[in-house]
Amino acid sequence: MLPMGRIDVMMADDLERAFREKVAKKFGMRKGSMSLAIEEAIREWMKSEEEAKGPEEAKAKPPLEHMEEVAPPSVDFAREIVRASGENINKCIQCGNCVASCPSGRITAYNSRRIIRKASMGYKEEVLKSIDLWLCTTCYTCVERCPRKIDVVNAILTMRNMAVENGWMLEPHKVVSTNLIKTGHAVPIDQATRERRKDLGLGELPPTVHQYDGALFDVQQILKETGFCGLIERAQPQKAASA
Amino acid sequence: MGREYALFLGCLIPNRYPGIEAAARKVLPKIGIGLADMKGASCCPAPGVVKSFSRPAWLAMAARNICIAEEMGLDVLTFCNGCYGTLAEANHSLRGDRALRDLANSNLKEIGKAFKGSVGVRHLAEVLLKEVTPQGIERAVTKPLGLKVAVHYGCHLIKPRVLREWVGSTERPTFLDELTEALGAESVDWEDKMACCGAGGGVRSAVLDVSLRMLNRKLLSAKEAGADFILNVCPFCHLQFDRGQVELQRLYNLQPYDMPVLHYVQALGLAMGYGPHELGVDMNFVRPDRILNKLS
Amino acid sequence: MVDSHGDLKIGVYVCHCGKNIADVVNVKEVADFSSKLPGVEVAREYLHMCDDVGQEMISNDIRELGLNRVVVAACSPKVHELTFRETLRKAGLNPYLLEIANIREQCSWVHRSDPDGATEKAKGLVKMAVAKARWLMPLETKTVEVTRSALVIGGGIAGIQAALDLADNGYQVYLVEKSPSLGGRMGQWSKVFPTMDCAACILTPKMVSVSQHPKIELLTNSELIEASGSLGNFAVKVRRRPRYVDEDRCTACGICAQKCPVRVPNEIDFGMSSRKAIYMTSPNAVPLAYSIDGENCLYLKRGICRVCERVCEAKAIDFDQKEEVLELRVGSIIVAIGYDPFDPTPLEEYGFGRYKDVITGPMLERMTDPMGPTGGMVLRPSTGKPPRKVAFIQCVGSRDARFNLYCSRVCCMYAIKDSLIIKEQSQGSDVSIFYMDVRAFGKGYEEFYLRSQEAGVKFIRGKVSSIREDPKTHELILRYEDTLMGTALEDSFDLVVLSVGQVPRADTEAISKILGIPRSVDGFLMEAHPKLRPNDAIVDGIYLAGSAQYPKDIPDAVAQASGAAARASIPLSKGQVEVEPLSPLIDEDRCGGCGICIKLCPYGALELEVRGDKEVAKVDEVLCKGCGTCVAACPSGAARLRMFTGEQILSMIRAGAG
Amino acid sequence: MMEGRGEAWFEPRILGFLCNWCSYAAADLAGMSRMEYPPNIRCVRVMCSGRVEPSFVLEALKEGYDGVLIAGCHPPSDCHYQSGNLKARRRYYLLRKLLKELGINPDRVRLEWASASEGQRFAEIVKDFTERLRRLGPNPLRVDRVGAK
Repeated sequence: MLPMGRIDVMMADDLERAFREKVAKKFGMRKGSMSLAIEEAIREWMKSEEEAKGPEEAKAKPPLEHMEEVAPPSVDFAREIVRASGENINKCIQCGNCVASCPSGRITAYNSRRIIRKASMGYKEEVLKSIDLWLCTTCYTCVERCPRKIDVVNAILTMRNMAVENGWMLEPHKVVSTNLIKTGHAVPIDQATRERRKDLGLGELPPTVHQYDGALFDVQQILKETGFCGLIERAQPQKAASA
Repeated sequence: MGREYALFLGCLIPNRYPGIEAAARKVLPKIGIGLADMKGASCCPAPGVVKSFSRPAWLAMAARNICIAEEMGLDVLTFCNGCYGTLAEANHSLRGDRALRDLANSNLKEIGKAFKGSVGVRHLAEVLLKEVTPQGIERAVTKPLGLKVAVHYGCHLIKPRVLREWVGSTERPTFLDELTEALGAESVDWEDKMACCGAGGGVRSAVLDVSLRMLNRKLLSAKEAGADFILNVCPFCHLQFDRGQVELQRLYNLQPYDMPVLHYVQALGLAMGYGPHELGVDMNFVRPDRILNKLS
Repeated sequence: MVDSHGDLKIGVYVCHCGKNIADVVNVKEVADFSSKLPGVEVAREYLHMCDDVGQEMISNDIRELGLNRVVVAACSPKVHELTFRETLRKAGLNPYLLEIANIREQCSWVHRSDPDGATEKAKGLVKMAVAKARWLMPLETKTVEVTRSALVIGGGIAGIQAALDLADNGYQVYLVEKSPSLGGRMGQWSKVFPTMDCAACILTPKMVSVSQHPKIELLTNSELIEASGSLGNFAVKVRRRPRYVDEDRCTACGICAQKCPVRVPNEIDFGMSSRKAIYMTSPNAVPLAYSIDGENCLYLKRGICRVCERVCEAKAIDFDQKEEVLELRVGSIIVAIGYDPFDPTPLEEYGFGRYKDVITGPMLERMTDPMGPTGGMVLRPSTGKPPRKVAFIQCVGSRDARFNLYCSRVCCMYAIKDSLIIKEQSQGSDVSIFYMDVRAFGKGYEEFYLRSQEAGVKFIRGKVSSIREDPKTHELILRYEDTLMGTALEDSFDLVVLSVGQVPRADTEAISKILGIPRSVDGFLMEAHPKLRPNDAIVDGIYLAGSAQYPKDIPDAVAQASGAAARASIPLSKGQVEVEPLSPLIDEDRCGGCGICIKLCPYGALELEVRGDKEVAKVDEVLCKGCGTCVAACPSGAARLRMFTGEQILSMIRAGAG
Repeated sequence: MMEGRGEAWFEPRILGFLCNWCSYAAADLAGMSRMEYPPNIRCVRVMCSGRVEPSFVLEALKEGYDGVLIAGCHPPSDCHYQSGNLKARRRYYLLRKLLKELGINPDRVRLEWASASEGQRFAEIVKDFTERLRRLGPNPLRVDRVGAK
């Protein structure tokens, strides 16, 4: 069918002249050359507008995957996960039950099935560096429903351990961990709560490590002993981008 | 009558929602649950974060906490799902796996402790269900609530199924509804009842917007079901429901849900005639006025 | 004693079994070691002892070297013991002078990562076998006359086929069926894949053939309660529950059912319809006669009513019928007890039982039957109207480690068939099949799959994670991931069909206990060998047919039934079977007549008999099954189990220790 | 006097009595399924666990085996001969008492059930028994064999 759209435009004379010359050079002095070129110009413009749009709209589009950027698979990666977690992820039949059960996957592009797949195929960096690894809320719904009885959460936690070991950790997590090392509580007391405790007739500090310095020392001892302190120190905090 | 437990507080109850602690200390002894403080206990440690970073550290810290209860000769009682998840699993692994136990004990040796495996770990919901029983709670209630309640179980209370035989069904559990109805309240059916609140697994701390979007669905669904408040048995879910409403409003410019949030011990306190202030109910971000007005 | 050490000539034959043994065990070393054992005349190793060359090697040595004992170190005696006994017999040596050392199943296959350990163990096993061989005695098998009749348990398509084949071969067959009619599961289905012919049209003629066959005695309302004996001569007891209707008089006019006041859920329709307490399972029932269900009949339960008796013009109602126990003697037994559909209630995430419009495949099957609860129309149970959008969920209870790990093999095809039926009934309907893998393995099956794709049935690769019902519209909302698109989705349907698989029938365990035939891990009856003896149960003389062994579709069930019938007819046509000399010998001089053995024997095969001035134990060789419990308990050592004597076992113990 | 814990690493030698119908079939199935277990066991096939005389076990211990496994069909009713397994069980308990009196650790003798479909279970039993015997140390009736391997 012949295109029927029509736009009449007024424009600066010099632009018109330069444009006509360019068109003649490229398409020849035939009928329809101008339309062809103008249409192309409009399309280009539309595309650039599209790309310049806000992040909200851009997010709706699936991310482009550039396979050439993916590091080559490592045969040891899956084996290491199986060893460390005791969870044989190679049993996965890729049914997608976990994804459909996932509260996180319901609102983001997070896809546990794909993580398991990539892991068992050995794409170590892609898995361990991905923000996706940190979108699991450990709700265990997928674990209860998996037809292969794979403890997906256990596998993911193992991969998270491996990520942190490689120094890949999200910034807010480093903060929580530092709190823990300093105070023995992942969420230590704050001034407002001290006041509320008094108001409620509770002691200003709870009878936890907050009250007992010796106990706090013990906890710190354990965190040192198990290598936790060093681990957190070494970790390069990654900015927690939104998913 | 009654039985004493080693009270494990964790972080959020004493350090953010002391009302839950106050309510528990007032209410539980009245229904036969004695509480003894676990002096010097620490973070459980949190299953979503610490266990995600280093399993050995997670296990050793949990072992230390359990050791405190072992020294007291009492079973651990917690009313935080996260603490329950951590301590129950750690206790089970340490009891069953010699290599893990040896590893944890080698870490504990420095501080003069050793895991023996002599105590159990119980969640308050289990104790209420099995020892106090819904009938027992009904007897203790003096002011039946008469409200519509959206009951939220929370994931780590019921899943994974292993180690939690007492739970029964993980898809459609009923025990917390029974315990809630024993307060003279009506447990409403809500579409997203069994969904995760969105806080766990370190998601809330790292990717707040994702966490809040999960929460939003739950709040919407509770509102649609006509619930007067959301009831939980976990301070982390509690925090997510309570503070999350304010954050949602701020981040996404949403109309306030104005959905009050109560931990079971607080709701139990109200039903037993305690005042909202002594239970810390008014210390939430979301004002409880809506339910208090209905109650009076 | 037979151990005539002086002139013992033992031949030891170590098998490579291709690479199965030789890859792990150093067979040469084992053979060298064997050749130095006392009494060993020759020791050889060879690629496949069981092939012609290998057997020839053994017979030659027997003839030329005068061997009088043979030890074969190879696979399990369960595989080739009979083969090598035959080799011995043909070479003129008593077949019981053979001992097998199991160096494959119990050595090379289980110690692959420890070749040295495996080689040491193989040497030990051979040494033990040689030690036992020294004490072997020549034994004679006894031949026993066979009862030339067979028992077939189960009147479904497999049982029907097996019974007809045996009867056509000329043998008397007793066909035992628990329900009042033949037909089984196939009798419940409407159309069958991939041909889409009506099940009744092809099944009914076979049912009628059974009832008219002069060689088949059909026992409906009956079940097996006891069995004893062995290959060639089984004695079984069958309990026949009363039908309370005289089969010969009943004209199947149906007036009784019209008048019967008791309505109960109809199990044939999985409770989707009701039936009366006097009923026929189908208008095609065989025998074509009504039957009274004693559990629900008012007269039988409470002594009132008898309406059926009053209205029956043929005077066929007979409340005086009593339960009877029939004792039958048969030469072989075929077990064709079939399967049950998986009950999806435990998959709470699918809400079966809670949501009316979530049904199972077999329930849908009943709907498509013109004689079924909806007259052949697929309807939403909640509204009684045709569905517009239907989802099939595959692998419900199958390929799911939480329930049954195995694939049920029929669900893909029946879902495809039903999807086509729905498409035919309502052109505009939207049908989706949620699958993990489509398994269309049979003849014409892939073509059938293609047909449904062409008809517009949507195949979505993803396991549905949960179903919830919209409280207002009662639509069912499915959550799933389309794994081929990688997207988590929600969609609503007005009918959801759970493609449930096959599970062992509820009474499988009971039958397995009565017959002494084991079950596999999946609960189905176990075959003697998964590849080479798929029709045989582990006990000789008992054969398996149909889904009692493993999920099967109709062609496979029929093929296996014919196979089982062929297997079962072997002893019947031979007319005689050899009985292994398993029973104990009693040394009458030693026997003190204490009678301990008599109390222990589970078969009552021992009794005291007067011999001169004392009593001694005597064995009834027909009743004895050779367990040896009496031998183990005999305080005077008078009882000796011919193939497992104390000397034999003790010599093995000592040989293995050194 | 009861024996003490073995110090030196050693490979225990185990004698197994397997009934033809269940446990021998289980052992064969373990092979067909290519499961692995340590090669420390040598098995003797008998028709029924009820055939095993206590004197066989005593003889085995005297001959220097470090442990004896008797395996039959699951009680109560899996036995191919109806109740041979129950008789084996009765004898086993008496035998344990006797061993205790003789100063031999009764844990050197083990009674287990494995059905024809439980290849995995059979492999686990052998693994576990080997491990336990390794911890228990060599049979004191034949200590001279310690470290022979």
